Parts: sequence; structure tokens; C-alpha cells
Amino acid sequence: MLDLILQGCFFVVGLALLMNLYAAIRGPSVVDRLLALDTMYINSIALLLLYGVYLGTSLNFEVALLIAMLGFVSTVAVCKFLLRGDIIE
Amino acid sequence: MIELLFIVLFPLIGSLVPVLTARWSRSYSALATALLPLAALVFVLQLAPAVFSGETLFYKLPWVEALGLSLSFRLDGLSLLFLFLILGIGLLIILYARYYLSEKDSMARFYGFLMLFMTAMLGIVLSNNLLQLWVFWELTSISSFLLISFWWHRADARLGARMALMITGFGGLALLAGILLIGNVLGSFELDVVLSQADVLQQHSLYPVILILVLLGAFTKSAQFPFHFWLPNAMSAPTPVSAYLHSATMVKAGIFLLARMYPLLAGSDLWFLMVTITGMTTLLVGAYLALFQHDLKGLLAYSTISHLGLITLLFGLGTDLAAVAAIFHIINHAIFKASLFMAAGIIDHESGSRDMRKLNGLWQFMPVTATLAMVASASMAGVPLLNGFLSKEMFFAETLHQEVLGALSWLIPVLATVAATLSVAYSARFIHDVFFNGQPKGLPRTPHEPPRYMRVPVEVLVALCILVGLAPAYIVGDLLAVASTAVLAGPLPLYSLSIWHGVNLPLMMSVLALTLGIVLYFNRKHLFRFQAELPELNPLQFFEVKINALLGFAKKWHHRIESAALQRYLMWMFVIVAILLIWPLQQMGEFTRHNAVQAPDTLMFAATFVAAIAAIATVLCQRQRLLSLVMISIVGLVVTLIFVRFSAPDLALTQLSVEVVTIVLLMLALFFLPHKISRASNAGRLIRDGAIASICGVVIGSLSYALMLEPQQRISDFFLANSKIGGGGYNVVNVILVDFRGFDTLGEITVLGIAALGIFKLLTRLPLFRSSSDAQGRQWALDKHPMLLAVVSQALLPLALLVSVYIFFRGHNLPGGGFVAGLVTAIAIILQYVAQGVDWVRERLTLEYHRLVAAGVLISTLTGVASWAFGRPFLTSWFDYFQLPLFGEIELASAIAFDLGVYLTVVGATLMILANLGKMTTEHRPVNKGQS
Amino acid sequence: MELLVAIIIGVLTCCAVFLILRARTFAVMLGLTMLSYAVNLFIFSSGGLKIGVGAVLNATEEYADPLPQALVLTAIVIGFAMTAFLVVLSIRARADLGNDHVDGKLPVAKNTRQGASS
Amino acid sequence: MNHLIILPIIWPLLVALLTLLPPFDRSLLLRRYLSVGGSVVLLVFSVLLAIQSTNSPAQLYQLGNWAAPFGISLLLDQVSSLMLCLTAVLAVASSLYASSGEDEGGFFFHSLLHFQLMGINGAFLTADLFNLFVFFEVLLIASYSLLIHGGGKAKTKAAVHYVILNLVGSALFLFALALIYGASGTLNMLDLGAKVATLSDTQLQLLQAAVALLLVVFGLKAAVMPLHFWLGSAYSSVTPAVAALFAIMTKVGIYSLLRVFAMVLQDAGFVASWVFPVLWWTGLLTIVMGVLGVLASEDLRKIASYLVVVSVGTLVAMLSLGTPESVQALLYYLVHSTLATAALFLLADLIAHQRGKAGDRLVNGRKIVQPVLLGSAFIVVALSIVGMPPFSGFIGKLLLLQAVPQGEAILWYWSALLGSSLLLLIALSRAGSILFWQVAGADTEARMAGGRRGTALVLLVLASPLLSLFAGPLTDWCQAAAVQLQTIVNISPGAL
Amino acid sequence: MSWLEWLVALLAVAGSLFVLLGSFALVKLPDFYTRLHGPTKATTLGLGALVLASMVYFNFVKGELSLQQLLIALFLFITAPITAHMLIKAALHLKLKTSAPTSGKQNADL
Amino acid sequence: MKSLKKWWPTPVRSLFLFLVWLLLNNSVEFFHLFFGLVLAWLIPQLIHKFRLIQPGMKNPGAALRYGFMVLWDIVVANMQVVKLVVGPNKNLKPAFVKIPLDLTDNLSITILASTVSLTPGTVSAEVLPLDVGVDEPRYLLVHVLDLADEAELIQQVKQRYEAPLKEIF
Ligand code: NA
Ligand code: NA
Repeated sequence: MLDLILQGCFFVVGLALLMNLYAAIRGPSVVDRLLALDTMYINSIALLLLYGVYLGTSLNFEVALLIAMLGFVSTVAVCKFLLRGDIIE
Repeated sequence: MIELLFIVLFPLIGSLVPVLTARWSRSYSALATALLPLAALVFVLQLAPAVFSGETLFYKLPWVEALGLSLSFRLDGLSLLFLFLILGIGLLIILYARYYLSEKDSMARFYGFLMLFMTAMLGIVLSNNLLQLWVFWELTSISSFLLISFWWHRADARLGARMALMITGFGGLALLAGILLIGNVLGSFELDVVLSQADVLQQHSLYPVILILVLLGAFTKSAQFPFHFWLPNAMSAPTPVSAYLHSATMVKAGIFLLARMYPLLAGSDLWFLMVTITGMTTLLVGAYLALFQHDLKGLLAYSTISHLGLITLLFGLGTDLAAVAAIFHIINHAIFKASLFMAAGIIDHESGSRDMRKLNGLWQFMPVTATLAMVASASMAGVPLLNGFLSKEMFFAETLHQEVLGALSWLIPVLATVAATLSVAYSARFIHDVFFNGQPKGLPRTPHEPPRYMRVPVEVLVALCILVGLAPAYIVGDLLAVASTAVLAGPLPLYSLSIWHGVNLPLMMSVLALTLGIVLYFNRKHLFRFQAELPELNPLQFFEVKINALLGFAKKWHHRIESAALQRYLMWMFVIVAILLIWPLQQMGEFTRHNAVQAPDTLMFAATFVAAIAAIATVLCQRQRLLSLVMISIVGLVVTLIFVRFSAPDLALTQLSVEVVTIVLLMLALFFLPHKISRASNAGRLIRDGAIASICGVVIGSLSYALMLEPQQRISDFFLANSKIGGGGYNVVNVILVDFRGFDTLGEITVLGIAALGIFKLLTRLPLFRSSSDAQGRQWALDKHPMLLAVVSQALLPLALLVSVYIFFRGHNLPGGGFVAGLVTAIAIILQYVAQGVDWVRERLTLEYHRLVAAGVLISTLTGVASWAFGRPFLTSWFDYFQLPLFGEIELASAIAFDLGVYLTVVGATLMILANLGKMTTEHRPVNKGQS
Repeated sequence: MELLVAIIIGVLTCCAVFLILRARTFAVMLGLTMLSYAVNLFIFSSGGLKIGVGAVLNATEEYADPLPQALVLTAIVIGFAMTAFLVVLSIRARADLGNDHVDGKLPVAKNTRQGASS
Repeated sequence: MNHLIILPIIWPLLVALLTLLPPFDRSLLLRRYLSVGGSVVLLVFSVLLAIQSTNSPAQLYQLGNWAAPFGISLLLDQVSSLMLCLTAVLAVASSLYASSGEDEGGFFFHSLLHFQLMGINGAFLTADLFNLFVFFEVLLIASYSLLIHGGGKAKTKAAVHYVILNLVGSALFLFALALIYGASGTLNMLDLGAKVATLSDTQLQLLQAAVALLLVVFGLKAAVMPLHFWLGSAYSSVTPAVAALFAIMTKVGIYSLLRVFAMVLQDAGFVASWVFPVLWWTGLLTIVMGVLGVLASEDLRKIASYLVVVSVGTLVAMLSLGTPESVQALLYYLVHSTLATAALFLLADLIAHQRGKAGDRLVNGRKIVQPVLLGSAFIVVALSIVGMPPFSGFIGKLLLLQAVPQGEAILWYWSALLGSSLLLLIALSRAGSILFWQVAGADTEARMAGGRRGTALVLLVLASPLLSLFAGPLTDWCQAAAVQLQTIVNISPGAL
Repeated sequence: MSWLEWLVALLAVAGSLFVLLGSFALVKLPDFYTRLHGPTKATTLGLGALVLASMVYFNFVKGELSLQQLLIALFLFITAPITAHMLIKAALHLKLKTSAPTSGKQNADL
Repeated sequence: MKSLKKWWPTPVRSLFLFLVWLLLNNSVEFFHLFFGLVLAWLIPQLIHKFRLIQPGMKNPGAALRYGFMVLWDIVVANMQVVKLVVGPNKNLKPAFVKIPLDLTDNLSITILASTVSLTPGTVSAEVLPLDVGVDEPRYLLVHVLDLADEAELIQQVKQRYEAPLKEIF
């Protein structure tokens, strides 16, 4: 039963991912797309958490943790790029 | 018979003597140079009696057995004859050159090259191995190149030398092919083995090819038509060189080869035809052209060509007597031509010109030299009582006793007479035009007799002309006999070397030729006029034009093929890949289904869809660069998720962290690259590239599908079984990385370290190219380091470090490890750079990154080296468990030290790359304000 | 599953090749990055696809083939080093040669409004 | 346990790392001593290994003490030890030459040089295909960095092409490795060789796909037509010491082809049926391309670069014959041609520096200050390359010519080899004639090739007569190496 | 299914729905500034719920100690506002259009 | 006390790290406790130069209360957002609002801005003016998804979030 519900959750999060993809493709601005990408990172974390429960393994939590950390860095870097061109100055 | 080796070796060592004695006086230096060849001659004389008594002497030193190449010498009659010519005339040339060369000319260089050349010639005639013969053969080409170009400041000398080298080099290669084929057919290169197998060879289907190749070698060397033109242009060499190379040696090497191979190759119809016709043509062409030369040496050069043709013709006739005549003429020609060249050199040297239109009436100025030259040219013309007459007489006789051309055989004596007539005419010109015929015109200086000893060589040779002419049997009879025996490899025919054979047809031909020749000379105007109307062909110019045409052709095609367009090269590469891959794929046919195929699920469908769309979007917006970067990040994210999905968390971690660094890097790059570019490719190219890309995609995709369906028989079970017991870790992937295949990892971090060093190199003295506004022309924002970001970043730093320590230590047993830990650390520091700027970080982090990199790799390496101390191979791991109070069981493993190296390298390298790139941009950043 | 992964690999390869065949260094970099994704998946899939079984001992009943995973890890790192070098090289090329064309010079004529000065 | 086997990899790595650490990273002089000394020591190691490998069976070195095929193995046989010696000789010459100023043209020269050596030696020693990939990458990344040493537009331009092509090549290599592992379940060369016979049809097809990719990868590295385009601009733009070292780089490709096709897969039917024919024809075409390049070149360095292409074609075509004789000839010729082209690169630099503005371009220039040294060196090298006696080239060419079996092959190979010899003779005599003899302008003070530069040049140039003089034992050695190479696979890894 | 499992299920469903909501906001809302609210809030909350679900599951259903998920939440709560801040800064810098009824544009200097 | 400060300059941060370490390892074994202590001490030492000068926490209890309040607000805020997102776009009344700040130190401003971003319909866009340490008053520019009354919003932020923050630091 839990598995079934979790599969439903996968479907929901998968749908969210597709919406992000749509947003990323649609834009219209770069920042919109960047926002979509960042959301995608976070949704991926959601997916990993669900997947962990589904498989009953915590092997993937570090991946989720890193996505949280690194997604932040890359989004910030792109923003910095948009603002200043030079991300390390 | 080690003396045979010495005969060659001494002059070789002799080539160093003039270099070593360069500081001595010229006479002493020349004398010293002459000593070693003289010694060689002594050896020859010492060995001569044995040869005269019919022996053949051998000496062999192994060299390259794999090739069948040995230093194998043989001394028979033919070799002996040539040894006398080479060494005898060579010594005279040394004497002559002492006076000929001016103070400006480097004697060391001249004598050095001359000795080298002499060595090469001696090597040829003494060779008992065909490959060895070829080696020395090529050496003559090389050393003659150096001699001909002795006065390299003159363009004609340079070009003439190159032309000679090219022609003889070509012949040399043909000869090599011929020799190798002989070796293939007969199984040996040793002459004493080979020469006795004429039947085998001539029956073989390759015989015609071999014959043609060998003859090409011989003909190019001995300047036979149509390869004759290099010889006159080699006359830009100093005269001693011409006297040596073009009388007794270089060109005679070709003749020697004919004589040497005579027992092996001669006797067939093909031989008759090719050698006879070539010889006859050369004889005529040379004699005819000699008549029109205004240059003294030019005349002699064409005369040489003509006489070489004569000798070749004689070998072509194929009768034993003709061969004897040929050998006799080799001797005679060498003697009179060497003396003539030297005489011409004296004239040139003392009068400053070689132009026969200027040289007139020299008899008054240098009567002795004139007399000598006249005798020698009379010999060349075939005047009785001189040596030239004798061999020419034999030649005439032989032209009458052949049936080479069948019904047309009568042509040969007729043409021979014509050639003799021409020869008389040019000899007459040499005598009359130079020594008589009025007064000199416009000579640079007043001619006079040369220094005493400069004339000695000429005197010696002219004396020989007369002596041989008068008493042939006494002087050269034995030599001719042993030489002929060697050539014929059998009993000698009956011949007589007397000067009078009665009134016979050959004598009539001689008389006719002499008479007609004189007549022709005095009526030469008509002939000159006729010749003047023919188009002038300057071989040097011709050669240059042809070479330039060749280079032009090469350039055209080279540039057509190598267009310096990377896209084309890459296209080729992918096309080749596609072609090479489609074939095995097609063979596979339907994919066999060994493996259970797993049913796809929604998530995987979604992932496929997202990845595909994002990849295509990356392609579509590749000209809006930031966008494409966003799109490719999506692809990267999906790939990460796929790794998670299929149970590879280590991969996901690594992929993710690498991707972030890559994105940061690409963004740094974007700052310098144009943000938006216009469409560069036309529709045709897009379609073409699309097609290639699609094929590659389909091929690779299919291969991967086929691969996934293959049954698995892998070595991995070993890793699973030994990871814990042998490597001390539960995470098999990590144990493979730091232990089973730790060597790969060492290489991998080395690559990373080198990349960092290389990038640092690339960034030094980078002439910057920057934009003060973005793609839309908008000024950059003023807020360099947003405050909120700065605060949060520094708060994240300890957290990130803690996480990286955690990831580092758990790596051995759970997903993680030094690499990911290093990247997390590096990214956390990079975040500081982004949030606070280069200067801020530099104040707080005073690390030399290259040292960090080096230290990292060094730690890993030394971990590996440490196992030597325990007598184990490099990188043998060690781990153990310790019970400590409170702590419980603790595992210590060498893998941790290894992984620490990995960690440090990754941190060092990543920071070295990113921070330096960032630093670079900051240091030179122009002030934003005040720019339009 | 296998087919879907193969399709992803195929599509990535296709897009990567197309990008690599472009004239600007940036597109080529993107292409190479994408090609390395494809390569990594390709190597990874050569070990067969396993769901829910890692390569960590005792964590699961069955194990995935760890070797391809280790190989991919090495490949990722090396690919990263190489990409980094190429990125900086292309910056250098832009600075030295004044444009970002892979041949160091823009094709003549046609569009003169090209982004040499962006 | 014979740790000497791994020293040709570890030693240069240690030297390279030391140059980056204090006190060496502070003092150029110390770095030079370390670098040249390190190269000499490397040469000693290599010679010791060569002596060890002579007349003894091949040895495996099991890294991490894991048995083959599970751990990575290094394989020392006569072929690999020959390549090690060759590399070390180049290393000595290159480090010595660079130590007279070239190493000041950018950071980390000596480190990169030794990293490069590590990569090359690793590629020669490893018996593991994935490890081969790793060492390829080590040598490539080092070569990228060395390529741009000294700076300048030409280098940057060449580097962009070189790097991109090689990155694609690396990706293809990985595809191939995955296919090999997927098809055979192993990465160890000897193990793979033993397993080929047991593979199913589909697995063989997959292996063939891998082989096809490997052909492209190694072909690219070796610069086989039409994958040779990168070479001309890359080799002619690098600094001389780097060029001299790069002379071995294409040979790494040849060596890999040799290992994989003449050793590992020698019994696989498809090698004879299509791999060798492909190599044969591309090899011959490569000769043509190289000769065209030589004739079209306007400077000596370009000529030297295309001479590399010619030698590659010559070797690849020979390789495809697959007989012990051909491998023997190949080995000898490989050594000869590598040293000769390396010498030519150094020589081109010395000539260029003495001819004023004309440099090494084939136009009138200033008179060369040291005509005897440079002229003799040029003659030796040119004759060597053309294949004229008495220097090593002719022995090499004779071996090659004789290794071709009777039949149609003779016609093609002999024509290609002899024809190329003639055209090279024309080109080199023209080049020499212009460079040394077409003098214009006043004599000036020019950089003399003394000390380190001269020694490095002489070291490489002298190799040619020595190779020729000792051709007897050397060719015997090459023969033994060839035989050993082709019999290793029949011995199981455990027996080594 | 035990009530704990039901709790897990409830949290998972709620979390997923919030995640979906965040993405839906992204697609649906009229301009960048409004869209930004979706991911910053809904998604973050959704993730918080999922973290809880995961923790309940591992700690109580499976009975293993598992607290790492908290870190994920911690990280997100720290970084999400900054991400949003940087994004909106960039949007303001690029002067992205606001939807028609937005007031106070002069405050943002648009 | 002073020497403790010298050897352990950032006790709060260390405590935080120590807890995180235990969270990461899911364990309270001695081994992890020990390492956690070592790391909690070592890491702040290693990077102490990177620390921005910040006021110490005056009232940890208030901080805890503040944290729970924010968490609750996040949940509540999201309920509102659900309504806004699902409802028709034309009902939205987006706005940019400037909130004047009494806070002066960067840390508390950052926390305030973050809180604002996570809670009801607001996202912090900018802290104005940009330069730190100038005399003129600073503002927080926020974007509001659905603005009912500007003054009320400002009031709410200042009361609910800024005031407790002033207590904490
Ligand atoms: Na910067
Ligand atoms: Na006259």
C-alpha cells in the first residue's frame, strides 16, 4: 500500500519535473529558466527522498545533500554572471 | 685478407687527415692526405701478384645478418683494375688539387670529401655483397654531391649538385630494388653465390624487372641517355673533381656495375636490346652535343658521355671480345680523359676562362701544356699509336661482328663510324680552337705555364697514353686479361693487343672517321647554324622548373586536403567512426535477448523525455550561450538521477559535483566569449551535420542496447568477494578506486594536477579581451558582492567542510571518498570567491595551489611506494583493526592515506583552476564607470 | 528500461556530435561535455542495469557490477580535467586570436556582423 | 618482486612532483639539475630493464599485489623496454636542450616534461586497457600543456585543434573500453587475448565495434591518414625541446596498434580480414600525405613534422603485415625514425636562430655561424631520414623492404617507400641547399649552439651512426622482441 | 499498514503535492517575480514534509537511526531565500517586465 | 574564561558543527563524539580568517522561539500561497514594497531577509542602499505576491520578525 502511494508520489513529482522542463523551455527570460532549473534541483531532492523511502535505503541521502549544496552554488553563480559577468572578482 | 678491409678503411680514415692537418701548410697537408691512399695502393700492389696468378681474394666481416648484409670484400681482376684507376688517378688528383685550389678554398673540406668519395669508390669495386655494393654506391652519390657543390656560393653549383644527386639517387633506389629482388630470387646477396646462378635468375619471371632496375642504376650513374644531362651540369665543380669523377670513378661506377653483373645478367635478348640501344644513343648524342660546347669542360663532359655510351654499347653487344674491348676502353678513357680535364683545369686556372670563343692561340703561352693536351685529345680522337686508337679499333671490329638488330645490324658499324667522326671533330676543335686559331680574346689575365708540379699529373697520364698506345700488351696486357677473366667468368677469347692488325675494315673505318672528322670540324659553321635553330634547352632551368612544378603540385594538393578547418577533420572522424561501426552492427542483426529486459516505468520515461528535450534544447539554443548552459545542466541533472536510479550513488555524487564545477568554469569562460553569435552555418551544412550526428547517435545507442543485453561473465565477482577481506572496505566501488585499480586513480589525479598546471600556464600573460556590458549592451550591476550571499556563504563554509570530512571518511564503506570530498571543499571555497571576491579570499587563504597539488599526488604516490618496504608491489594496500578503550574497534588503512592524496589534489587543482581564472579577470578589470 | 537508457545515450551522442561539429569553441565545449555524459552512461550500462542493488557490501542482497562504476568515476574526473583545460584554452584562443572560431579565424564575407566584439 | 619495472612510471612522477615543491619550485637552476639528472636516471633504469628483458621471458608486475586479470598489470617485454629506452634518450636530449633557456618561456616546463614521460612510459608498460586510457590521458594533458609552452598565436591555434580532436578521441576510447569489457568481461590485455577464442558471435561483433573505435583512437594518436591533420601545425609550432620529445608521441599510437593487433588480437579472425587491410591502405596513403606535406612545407620544422607523418605511414603499413619479420623491421625503423626526427627538430631550431629573420624558412638568410657542426648534423639526419647509407635509415628501410612478403604487396610497399625516399631526397637536398648555402645579408652575432644545446643535438645525431654500426646486434634484438611479442599471449598470465 | 506508515504516506503525499504546486506556480503565474514565490515557498515546504516522511519512515517504521535528512532541510532553509534573492536581483538588473497590476515599481527602480 | 575564549573562540558555531556531525553520522558512539569534538574545534580554527565580524548571540532562547515561529509561519504562508496559485491570476495584486530597517548588522539583516523570503507571499529582493556602514537608513525591498495593505505588511514584518531579531543579537 505504502509502495503504491509512493508510486503515486513519484508520478506527482515526475509531473512537477515535467512542468519545470516546460518552464525551462518556455522561459521567456534567462532568469525564468534559471529558476526552473533551480526548482528542478530541489524537486530532484524530493524525488531522492521518496526513492529512499521506497527502497528503504539511505544510500542516496548524500546525493540529495550535495544537490542541495551544489544546486545553490551553481544557481548563485549564474545569477552572479548575469549581474556582473564575472563570477569571481 | 684483412688488407682488403684496410684498402677501404685507410682512405676513410684519410678523410679525417686533412681536417686534422688543416693548420699545416698546404703542401704538408696535401702530402699527409696522400699518405693513407698511398698506403692503400701499397696494399693493392702487395696483393696484385696473387690476383695476376688467377686468385680471387676474400675478406668478410659480419654486420647485419638479418639483412644478409655483411662487410664482404672480394679482390679479383676487375676490382684490381679499378683499384689501380681509383688510387692511381686519385693520388695524381691530390697533387694536382694542391695547386689548383686557391687560398680561399678550404683544403680540408675538399680533401675530406675527396677521400670520402675515394672510399666509396673503393668500396664499390671491392664489394662481394650486393647490398654492400649498394651502400658504397649511394655513398658515391652523396660524396659527389658534396664535391660538386664545393663552391656552394654559386647557384649553378648548388643546382647542379642537387640534380646529380636526384638522378643518381633515383638510380640508386632502382638498383636497390633490383638487388633486393635478386636476393629474393637467389636467396643471397653474396656475389660469389649470386654470380654463379645466372641460369636460375634469367629463367625467373622477375628477370626483366630485375634487369631494368639494375640497368636504371647503372645508366643513371654512368650518365647514359636520357639520364645524361646531370653530368655536364656537374662541371661547376672544381676541375680536380671533374677530372676524378668523370674520368675514372663516379661515372665508371655505372660501367663497373655493368661489368660486375655481366656474368649474371648479360646474355639475354633483353640485355642486348636495352644496353646496345642505350649505349649507341648515348654515344651519338654525347658526341654530337660535345661539338657545340663552348665551355672547355662542357666539351669534355659530353665527350665523356659519348665514351661511356661506347663502353655501354660494347657490353651490350654481348660477345666476349666486346667485353674485353669495353674493359680496355675503360682504362684508356680514364687515362686520356683525366689528363684532358686536368689540362683544361690548367688552362682555366692560368687564363681565367674556359670559353673556347675567348681562348685562342694558347700554344704561344703554354707550349708544354698544349702539347700534353694535344696528345691526350688525339688519343680521344682515336689517332693511331695512342691508347685510344687501340680500343676504338677493337670497338669497330666488334660492331661488325654482331647481329643484335637482326636485319638492321649493319646500322651499328655505320653509326659507330658517325660517332667516331663526331669525336674526331670535337677533338680537333679542342686542339685547334684553343691552342691555335689566332689570338685570345678578352681573357681576364695573360696565360702562362702552370706551377711545375701541377703539370706532373698530366705528364704522367699522357706518358701512359703513349706507352699503352705503343706497347699495350706489355703495359696493360696482364691487367686487361685478369679483369676480362673476372668479367667473363670464364676463359678469355683470343685477342691480340698489337698496334697493327693489317689493313682491315676497322682500320678503314678509323681512317674514314679521322678524315671526315677533320672535314667536319672545318665546316662546322653550317652545323652550328643548324644547331642554333633548335630550341635551346637549359637542363638546369629545366630541372628547376620541374622541381618547382612538383612543389607547386604538392602545395596545391596539400592545401586542398589539409584545409586547416577543424570542422572538416572532425566530420571525417565521425564519418569514419560511423562507417567502421555500422558494419559490425549490421552483422549483429537482431539483438539476442539473453538478459531479462526490465520493464520501463514512468519515472524512466519522464527522465528519458526530460534528457532528450533538454539535450535538443541545448543544441537549439547553442547560440544563446547562457541558455544552452542552463539546458545542459538539466541534462547533467538527469544523468545524475539515472545513476541514482540504477544503484550508483558514487557516480551520482561525483557527476554532480563535477558538473557544478564545470558550469562555474563555463560561466567564467562565457565572460570572455561572445554571448550571442549569428548563424554561421548554412542549411546544407546543418543537414549534413545533422545526418552524421544522427547516424552516430543511432549507432552508439544500438551498441549500448546490444551491450546491455549481453550475458555477463565478468571479473567483478572477484571484487565483490575480496573487497572486504582484501581491501578492508564495504564500498566495492571505492575499494576498486583506491585499491584494486588504485593505479588508475593515481593516474587520474595526476591528470587533474597536470590540467591545473596547464591551465595556470594558459592564463599567464593572457591578453584580456573583455566586455564592460552584457550581450544586450547593458552595463553590469554595481553590487559586486551581495551582502546576503556573503553572509550565508561564510556560514556555509564550516558546514561544507564538515560534510566533506564526513564524505571523505565514509568513502571506504559507503558512497563518497576523497574525490567528492575534495570537490565539496573546493566548491565551498569557490563559493567564498564568488561571494567575497578574489582579494578577500587571498588575504585569508595563502596557499600555493601548485604545491597543494604536488603534495596531494606525492602523498598518494608515497603510499604506493611504502609497500616496497614490505616487499610488496606498488600500491599494495594495508589495513588492520585495532581495539582501543572507549573507541572500540578502529580500522586503519593505507587507503585512507591514498585517498587523502586524492583529496588534496582535487582541492588544489580545482582551486588552482578556478581561483586563478577568477584572479586573472579581476586584476585587469577596467573601471566600470565612465564607459559608454 | 534498457531501451530507454539506450535511447538517452543515442540522443545525447547525436546532440553531442552535432554540437562538436559547430564552428565556435563554446558549442564544441558543450558538445564534449554532453558526449562525456553519453560516454559515462555507456560505460555504466555496459555493466547491466540494476535497480535497488548498490555496490556496497551487506547493504543489499544482490550487487551491481562495481567495475564499470569505478571506470566511470575515473572517466568523469579525467573528462573534467580535459574540459577545464579546453575551456581555458578557448578563452586563451579568444584572447590571442580575437574570435572564438575553432580555426582561429572567422569565415570571410557573408555575415560580417559576427560577434567578434560582442 | 622486481620493482624496477614500475620505476619508469614512478620516477618521472616523483621528479615532476619534486619540481613543484620547495626548494625546487623556487630555483630554476635546481629544477634544471633535477630534470636533467632525472632524465639520465630514467635512462639508466630503462637500460637496466632492457638488459633484464633480453633473453628472458616477459614479466608481469601486479599492482597492489592483486592477481591478473583483477588488478592492473604492467608488462615488461623486449618491446616495451625498447620503447622505454627510446623515450629516455629523448628525455635526456629534451631536458638538456630546454635547460638552456627554453624552459623560461612559461611555467612548469620541467614538471610537465616529466609528467609527459610518466604518461608515455605508462602507456608502454601497462597491460591493462583501461589503464592504457589513463596513461594516454596523462600524456595528452601533459602534451597539451607543453604544446602551449612559450605562448604565441600559432601554438594556441594548433592547440585548439589538437585538444578538441583528442578529446573526441578519448571519448571514443571510452566507448571502445566499455564495449570490450561488456563483450569479454575483462580489461587485461593478456586475459582478453586468451578469451577471444571463447567469445560468442555477438560478443565478437561487439569486440569488432570496439576494435573499430580503437583503430580511430590509435590512428588519431599515431596520425594515420585521414586523422593526421592535427600534426603538421601542432608539431611545427611547439618549442624545439618539446618537439623533440613529441617525436615519440605518434609512436605511442603505433605501439598501441602493435600491442592490440599484433599481440592481443593476433588470433582474432577479423583482424586479418579487415583490420590489417584497413591499416595497410591507410598506411600507404599516409605516406603519400606525409610526402605531400614535406614537399609543400616552407620551413624546416614543418618538413620535420611531415616527416613524422611519413614515418607513421611507413610503420603502420608494415604493422599490418603482422609477421615477425615485419615487427622486427618496424621496431628498428621506429627507433631510428624517432631519433632522427627529434634531432631534426632541434637542428631546425639551431639553424633558425643563426639565420636571422629568415629563421628556418626556406628563403635566403644569413650565413650560419657554425656550418661544420650544423651542416654535418643536417647531412647525417637528412641521409638517415631519406634512408641513404651509411646511417641508420638505410638499415631500417632495407629491413622494411625485405619484410614485405612476395606478391602484390611488394609492388605497393616498395613503390611507396622508394618513391617517398626519392621525393624526400629532393625535398631535403633543396632545404639543406637553401638553408646552408643561399646566403644573404651580413654576418651577425648569432646564438651559438654550445654546451647544453650542442650536447643534446649531438646525442641525438650520433644515435644514427651508432644504430647503423651496431645494427647487427640491434636487429637480432628486435627480432627476439618481435617473436616474444607474438608468443606472449599463448602464455597464461599466471605463468609469467 | 500501521498508523506510522499512514503518517509517512500522508507526509509524502502532502510533500509531493506542495512540490507540484511549486512547479505549477512556475508554469502558471504571470511574470517572473510572481513565479519566484512558488519554488521558494511551496517547494521548500514540500521538501520539509518529505524530509519528515523520510525521517518517520526510517526512525520509526524501519527503526534505524537516520537524522541526515534534517541536514538536507537545514541546507534548503538556509539557501532557498538566498537563491531567490540572487534570482530576483538578476531579474531586477535585467529589468524583467512585471505583470500589469504590479504596484510599487518605482521602489524597484523599474 | 578568557583563555577558554582564546582556545575556543566560537562555541556556538562549534556546538552547531558538533550537532551536525552527529546528525551526519547518525550516531552517538564515542568514536563519533570524539571526532565530532575534534572537528567542531578544528574547523572553526582552520577557517577563522573567513569569519565575518558578527555580533554574538545574546539570547539563545529567543532564537529558538524565533525558529519555531518561522517554521509555523512557513506552513501558514504556504496555505495562502496555495490559494493564490490555484486561483485566477487576475486576482493577484503583486507589488514591490520598501521596508525600512532598524537592524544594522549584516547577520540579522540576512536572517530577516531570509525569513521574509520563506514566509507569506514575500521575497526579499534587495537590501538598499548597497553599501554597508553608511549613515542613511537601510531598506529591505520585497516583492509581494498579493499585497492587501502596504503599511500593514511593513508593520507585520517589523513586529513579527525584526523585533525578535533585535532581541537575539
Ligand atoms: Na574575476
Ligand atoms: Na677558341
